[in-house]
Amino acid sequence: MKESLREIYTGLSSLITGLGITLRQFFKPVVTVQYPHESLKMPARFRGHIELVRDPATGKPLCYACKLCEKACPTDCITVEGLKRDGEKRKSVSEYHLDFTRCSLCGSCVEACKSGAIRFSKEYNLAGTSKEEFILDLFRRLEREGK
Amino acid sequence: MSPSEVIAAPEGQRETFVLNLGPQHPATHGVLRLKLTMDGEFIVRAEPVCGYIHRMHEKMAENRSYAQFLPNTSRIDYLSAMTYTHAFVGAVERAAKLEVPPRAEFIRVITSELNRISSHLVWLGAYLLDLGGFTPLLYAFDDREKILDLLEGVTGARLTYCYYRFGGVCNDVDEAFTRGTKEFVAYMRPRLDMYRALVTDNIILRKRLVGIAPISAETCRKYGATGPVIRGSGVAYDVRRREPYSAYPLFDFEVPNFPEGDCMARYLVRMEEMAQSLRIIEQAVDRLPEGPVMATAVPRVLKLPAGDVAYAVEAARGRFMVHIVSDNKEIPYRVKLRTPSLSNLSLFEEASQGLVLPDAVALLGSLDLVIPDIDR
Amino acid sequence: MNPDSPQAHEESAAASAGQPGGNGASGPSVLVGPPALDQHTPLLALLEQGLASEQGGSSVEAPALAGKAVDFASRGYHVEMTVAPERVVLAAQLMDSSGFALDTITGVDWLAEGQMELLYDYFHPESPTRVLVRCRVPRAAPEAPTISAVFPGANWHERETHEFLGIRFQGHPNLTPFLLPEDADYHPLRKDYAA
Amino acid sequence: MSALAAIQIGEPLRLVLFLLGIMAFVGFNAAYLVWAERKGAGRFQRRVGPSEVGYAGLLQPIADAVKLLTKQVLVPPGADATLFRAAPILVIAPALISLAVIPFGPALAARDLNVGLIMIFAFGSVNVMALMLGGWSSRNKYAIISAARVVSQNVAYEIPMLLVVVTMLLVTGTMSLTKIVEDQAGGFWHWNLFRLAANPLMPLTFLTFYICMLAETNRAPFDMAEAESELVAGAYTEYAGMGFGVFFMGEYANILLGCSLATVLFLGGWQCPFGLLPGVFWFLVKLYLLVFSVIWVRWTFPRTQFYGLLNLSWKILIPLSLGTLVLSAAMIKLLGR
Repeated sequence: MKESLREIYTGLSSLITGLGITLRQFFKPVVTVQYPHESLKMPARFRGHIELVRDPATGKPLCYACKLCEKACPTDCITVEGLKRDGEKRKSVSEYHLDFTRCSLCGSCVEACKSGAIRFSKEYNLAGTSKEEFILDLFRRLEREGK
Repeated sequence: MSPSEVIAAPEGQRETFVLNLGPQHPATHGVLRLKLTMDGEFIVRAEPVCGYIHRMHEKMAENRSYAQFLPNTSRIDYLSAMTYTHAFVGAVERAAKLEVPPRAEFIRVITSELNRISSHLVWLGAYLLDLGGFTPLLYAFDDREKILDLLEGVTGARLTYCYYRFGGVCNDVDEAFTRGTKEFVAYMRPRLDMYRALVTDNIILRKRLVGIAPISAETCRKYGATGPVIRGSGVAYDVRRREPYSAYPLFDFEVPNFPEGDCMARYLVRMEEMAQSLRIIEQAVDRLPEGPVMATAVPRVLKLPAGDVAYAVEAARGRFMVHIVSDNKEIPYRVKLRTPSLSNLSLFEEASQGLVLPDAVALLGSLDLVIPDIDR
Repeated sequence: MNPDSPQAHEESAAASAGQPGGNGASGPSVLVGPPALDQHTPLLALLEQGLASEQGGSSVEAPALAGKAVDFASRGYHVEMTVAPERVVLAAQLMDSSGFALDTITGVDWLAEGQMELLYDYFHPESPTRVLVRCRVPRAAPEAPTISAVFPGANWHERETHEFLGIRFQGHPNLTPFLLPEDADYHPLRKDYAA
Repeated sequence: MSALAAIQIGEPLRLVLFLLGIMAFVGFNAAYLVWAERKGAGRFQRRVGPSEVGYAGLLQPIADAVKLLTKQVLVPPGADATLFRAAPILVIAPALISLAVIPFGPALAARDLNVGLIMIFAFGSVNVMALMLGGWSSRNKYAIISAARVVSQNVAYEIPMLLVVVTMLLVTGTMSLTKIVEDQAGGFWHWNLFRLAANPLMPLTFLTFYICMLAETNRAPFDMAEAESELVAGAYTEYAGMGFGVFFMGEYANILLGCSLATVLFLGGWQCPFGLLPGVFWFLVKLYLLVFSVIWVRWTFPRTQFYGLLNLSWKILIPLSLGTLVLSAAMIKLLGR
């Protein structure tokens, strides 16, 4: 009998402390970020989908279509086409497609790239209505950015 | 009728019906299906049906080079992705005899332990949700957010990190990370006391967990269950102590185990493990040595010597072992991923005999299953 | 860094601690002391003597077992034993009686040699010893006795190995596909499996 | 107050007006208690709760109501259509009828029956049968398990609640709720909660009543019927659209009924704590404090295990309420009213 009475007592006191804790939380400020109105700044090393890097001097993409990234990618997401424009020593990129539906953001391509021509972008809200929208054309995107 | 009478009742007498718990069910936390043969609300026989999220990682491993399989390892058990990559990277280093610099080993221990705490916090929230308490989930996820921000600052990812490389880690840890980790340890300790007051000592929770679904150490051994499940049955089996790897022998931490083997014991093991992980992180951050984070002589094309190599780590759910059979080519011949959730779930059929539905849900939650971990 | 010297491990806090598989084991070892290389003779002797004594009675003249100690630092297990398919259940019973737990069953398809191999990994909850039992079966009709009677945990491992490689386990209570759909009759992990 | 009492409208019109007022009160409350619960749950969990629809989410309940109205009510195949449709109505009807007897203010009881207390509990048991009907008629295994649970849970908690009510009958001497509130006039020390002379264990009796009220309405730690993590949505699994909406309103109407009954019986209905100007305001303040405590309890505790729930009632609450009944009978016999 004494045992069950003590158990009832400890039980009730544990309920009361539980209520006390949630009440204290009730009056504390909100911790959540109200997303559409406020949004967080992504850290420096954040891994969004990759993007081409522009050569600061000439303004053209650094990539010369050596296809190292294409070979390094585990899921074959990258297809690169390059052509040798006259008046230039090396090839330069003309087509750069990234199939973001299969990319696992592992960074093997960025590491494999010798000339630092691709890096992670800070994009994270990528809503789309069809799968084709996620076959990203990075070359076109770089040009559009250029404008 | 008490549980034992349910099982004892002769076959003919019971009118049973089959209830499908899953694959679409809040209590299974993933696409696991439990075919429960029930008599009223007692479970006569439970048969887990798996395979709904089977992606065949082992076949993928057989047509990818070692470096290309790295992203897969963090997608087997996405809640303790760091430890799973640690196992695969460790196996390759063990076979190729790569020397990992001490700073990289310390960083691996810190990030693995942070990952373990974040995995236990997800378990705590989801388990309380199974038992009907909604609020602790939000508090646990609030704490976990701090860990994810820390790891995101260093690795760039929040869940499936691709941070370890053969021979070290891909980029170094900055001062903000070490300071942030120290702040997190100081912040988390009082939070653990808050969870003890709000949840562990709560009489309703104790009535839900104490003495429910006891599992003996012998059953754990027979089914190969490891991690908090076997530590909840009194066996202090921890891969970090049994097969020491990385820099774990340099840190002192206890392996919590409780003899009762019921849901409460497994719950207390995980809560205590979070405190132990905090101790490890604290020691590791204090003694973080200087130096490179990447081994120098890592061959560009990695070929493992022919034969077998096995490497086991203590993941959040238990012993994760990678067994690579290689035939001296850059693509492995066969990779076996021994996942803890598969063995932990295999004892569910025996442990849930005669339980009531709410207790079966409590048992399922106490096993802390990640379904892709079972199906691979 | 000599992998066998455990004490090099303890006092060198800042030294290269990255020796994977260093053996500073502190668990109470039921069977074998810290797994330095030569420590395994007692386990090996026990297993060989146990298996050999059975073999005397069995009619089939199976090749005797070939057990050998292995360097943990480079392989990840301490003792390796090659056993004939009929000995698998016996080996499992020996492992069970010495307190081991079944880690996993790996099936490997050696297409070139026309054989399939079964790897039984064992770990021990109390002692740091790790044992690997190998068993070769012909590729044409891969058959092996089930050990789910000894280790109920093996039930699912065997179902998985059966559906991935087609190795039939005699006496298995329910050899239906475990991860693949119920009506799957293909074996994906076979080397000659056309996707 | 006196102005209102002065208007002498014909009896039937007054009753109809009051009933319409109560239905409006329940309708408004059912909608905005949902909003209060979601906002309260948010604040307990350090998040905001609905804040997009209208200022601070005030239009959220209306949005929910419109959504539920536009959804089609599907009757599962092979289900008993008439019972399936009747169940939600039978959940909300008893609550509405019982609220007619609750004295919201000095002259604000729709119909002041002198058997008000018994009438409330007479209709209270219809609620159990309605949930069981809903569960059984939707031909869904989860719903049937939940229906079985609802019956045993409500039966287990009906008894201690009635014992407490009988104790209160002894203490107050009357069953008409208005009279019960009237003789709690004066400061809060006149409330039945503090009338220790008649029943020294009065706070315990109030606690028992509160626990039984929670269990009767399948709320908080006792929500075995709608245990979302085991039974998906329990008895409401197969209900969509307005069927689910009416069940939901029924649940909140029952909470309103339970809390207002507790206010009337223990906390002196519309009496002001300091004996100044009694009125509807005080009744609503006490009512919403109790409703807040129901929300507070729900978002703090996990769910009890089914056997724990029944043990709590049969082994603790019933002996306790029987004890207080005998004790208060003895006290009244010895000390007189």
